[in-house]
Amino acid sequence: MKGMSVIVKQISRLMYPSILVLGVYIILHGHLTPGGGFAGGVLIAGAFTLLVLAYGADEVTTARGKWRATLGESIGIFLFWFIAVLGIVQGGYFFLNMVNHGEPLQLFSAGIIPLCNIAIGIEVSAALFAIFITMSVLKLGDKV
Amino acid sequence: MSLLLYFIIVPLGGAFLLPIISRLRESLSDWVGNAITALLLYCSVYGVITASGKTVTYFVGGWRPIADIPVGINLVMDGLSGLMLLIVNIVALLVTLYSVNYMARYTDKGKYYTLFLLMVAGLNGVILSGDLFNLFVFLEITAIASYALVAFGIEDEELEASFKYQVLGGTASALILLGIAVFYQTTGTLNLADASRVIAGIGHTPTVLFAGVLFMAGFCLKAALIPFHAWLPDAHPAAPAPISAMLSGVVIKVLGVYPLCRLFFNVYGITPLIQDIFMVLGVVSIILGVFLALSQWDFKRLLAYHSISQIGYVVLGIGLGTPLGILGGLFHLINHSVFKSLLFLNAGSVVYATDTRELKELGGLQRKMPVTGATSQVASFSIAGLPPFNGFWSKLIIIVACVQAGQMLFAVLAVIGSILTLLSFLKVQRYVFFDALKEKWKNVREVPFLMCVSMIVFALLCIGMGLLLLPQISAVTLKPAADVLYTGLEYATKVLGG
Amino acid sequence: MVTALILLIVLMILGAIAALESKDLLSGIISLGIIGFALTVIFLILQAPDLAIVQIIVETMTLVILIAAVMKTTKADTVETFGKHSIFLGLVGLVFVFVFIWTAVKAFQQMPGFGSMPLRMASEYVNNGLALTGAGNLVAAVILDFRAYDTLGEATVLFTSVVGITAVLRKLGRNRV
Amino acid sequence: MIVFILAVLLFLVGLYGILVKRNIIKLAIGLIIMEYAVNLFFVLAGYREGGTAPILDGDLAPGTVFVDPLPQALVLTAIVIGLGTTALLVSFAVKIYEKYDTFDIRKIRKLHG
Repeated sequence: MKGMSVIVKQISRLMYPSILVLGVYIILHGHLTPGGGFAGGVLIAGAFTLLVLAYGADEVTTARGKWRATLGESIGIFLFWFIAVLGIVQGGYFFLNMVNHGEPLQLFSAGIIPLCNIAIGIEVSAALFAIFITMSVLKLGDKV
Repeated sequence: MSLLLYFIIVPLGGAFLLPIISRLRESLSDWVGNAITALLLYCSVYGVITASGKTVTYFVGGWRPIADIPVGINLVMDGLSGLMLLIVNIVALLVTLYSVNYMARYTDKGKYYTLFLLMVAGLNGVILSGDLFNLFVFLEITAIASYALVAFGIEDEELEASFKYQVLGGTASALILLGIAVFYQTTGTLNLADASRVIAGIGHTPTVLFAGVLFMAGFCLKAALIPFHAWLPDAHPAAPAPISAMLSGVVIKVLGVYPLCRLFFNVYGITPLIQDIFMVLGVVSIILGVFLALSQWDFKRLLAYHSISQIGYVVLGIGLGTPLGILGGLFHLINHSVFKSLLFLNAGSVVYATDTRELKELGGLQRKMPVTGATSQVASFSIAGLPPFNGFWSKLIIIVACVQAGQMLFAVLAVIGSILTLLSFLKVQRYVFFDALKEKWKNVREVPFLMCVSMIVFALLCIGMGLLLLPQISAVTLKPAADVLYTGLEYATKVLGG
Repeated sequence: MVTALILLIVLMILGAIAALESKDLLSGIISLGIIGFALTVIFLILQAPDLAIVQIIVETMTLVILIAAVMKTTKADTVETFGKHSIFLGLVGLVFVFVFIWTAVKAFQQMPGFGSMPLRMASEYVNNGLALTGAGNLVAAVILDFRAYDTLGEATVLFTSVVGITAVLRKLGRNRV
Repeated sequence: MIVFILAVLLFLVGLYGILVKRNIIKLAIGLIIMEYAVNLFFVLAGYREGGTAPILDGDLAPGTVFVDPLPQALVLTAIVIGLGTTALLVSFAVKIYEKYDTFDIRKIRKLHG
């Protein structure tokens, strides 16, 4: 995959952090406003994808990206699983909302819900990035 | 920690970590896969023995019903779930054992075991779920994992079969989901036990029945009953042998027959009309399935058509609605899981040794592959219903139940189906294992040790499972399962109490 | 509001027919986009902002995936052939559609009408959701607390399909012996 | 009631695509349309007369009617599942094209019967 022109590179370098911040914001406020781990995760994946599209990737970076995506995906979903299992240890129920609910309608409230959103955000962003990178490296022989 | 949770947590956790583990060292995935399925088998045996027909309900997240209306998701383990869990996990363990050598021919074993564990987790989730939408979610996990597994060899034929499977499977899922939407709009609840109460209150209104029709179409498509069978004869033969064994052995039953029984016996309440639909679908599948099988010359494709035919017996038995009929149907369900898995593993061994599935090209393998040959004879006699193998007992019970219920025509058709099955398997035995040994199979050798072990255990199960009918053993396995269906609407009280 | 809804759904149906009948795959996919974005607007009208956000993102992803697939391969549709069978099958199909719609009309007449659905399972969520979970967004409260187990399943589905995609798009399926 | 009928009609259009079309991408489009129809049906079922979005932000007038959050949660799950199935289906389609050089399912029929 080749990169794109200098203008595209510059613009995507400027856009990249803001998309990332927006994604993180949506994930962290998932229990208060519309959106959540899934919507934010897709945005973050979009930010990574933008960067790869603009700068291009050789075989080594692609392989590394694939491995990182797999790793991120596994870790994200494992965290979600782990939060669920922690409920059993804490109070005897799978997926028990065991953390203190805190002050309603504040950023740090609602117990495990924001934590779950973060875990889902990691999983989804890595998963979509994995889909992108796997499908983009596919070469259809010489038929393109 | 409740026993029920192990069935979901353990395979899911294993599957989430396997991509990392297998990257470190590929051979570890064999160990992890087998250890997890072994643990699950232990749990299900333990569960069946200790539960002894009681109904255990587990409220996920601690969300107990508020004002008697469930707000969260609950898991339910009763006699029927116990029996299904037992058979799923037996087949899963033996199949992973078989996979150790068989899948060495394919690349990327780590992904294979990941998908396999996800499939098993999905099956267990469907069986344990007490919530309609949750059942759908786990059904999708199993379905997606099996789409990918069917095409695991990524050859032309496998991709094509899997694509067909995906399109029809996706249609089935859409029908089921639309059914859930209509169902929710009418009853206002997704919990099966709660819905059962609501329906008892409002009766079978046209809306409820419309949802029922959608469920019937969707789940029949998943169970591959004729006329919804188009995907099965492609998908099951194309998959790697262990996956064929899982698909034919347990997946079509857990995704198709089990939800049908749950919904129509425990939630809707069985009526003569629904029984008639079950029985007619069953008989048509028996007869047409076996006729289609007779004309096949591809080993695995022939077995796939027999799966349709044998599922027909299960649905016919359950559809009779009498205690004996339900017992026979469920008994045939688990018997079929055992002997059909074994037959697909036999076919896999033949393919492993010779690389062909064409019956006409094979011949005389009995002397070269004694274990495969002997076990396949056991399985063939079982599926054909010869005494004293397990298939004989369950078919006998179903036929007797038909006669008792006054359905003479169905009884006769079931007998005819059984005879045709025998003919078809005599053909298989003759062309594959007997006849003269062909020149090119001079150097064929028996398959590796672990594959033999797996097949021998299955064969022993085929011979021994008649013992399940002994009163003491039946009291903890078959009887509670049949009671769950026969007592029908008492499900709601058993699950939610009061 | 109902009029607006009806118009949008009719637009979706027309878009669906266009997507299926267009001779060029790319324009078919674009028509599919129309349906997806109309659905987003409907979600907004029906007071489902969470869904609108996710739908618009997923719609974009779906279009990107489909367009990428078509650009890598071919845009030409396959030629449909009509034989003697087609007329017969068409008639059977028409009868089926008629019966289906008729059953649906019969069924929906008995159903609670649009906008007046009884709450049973959900009444607790609406009345005490904030007190029970501490989350202001009740949809988040449902997916990550009351029904978090479903969401684990959902995340697993995504995980499964990614593993499936990487498995199917391997270079080599079998070790050559 | 008319909106529900229209949603079912949309579902039938998708089903028509599955049954009649012979192009792999068109089949995928048919499946996606069915999915949309089901999601639409769910959200229509969850709407309540005069309801607002189920998001509390502190200063709501008492007696506010909320729409049902449960169907919305279910549709959220269903959309993600749909994305997963679609991505898998499309990767199959691309792989099949790589092997057979066509999207026509009549031409890729190696399987008999």
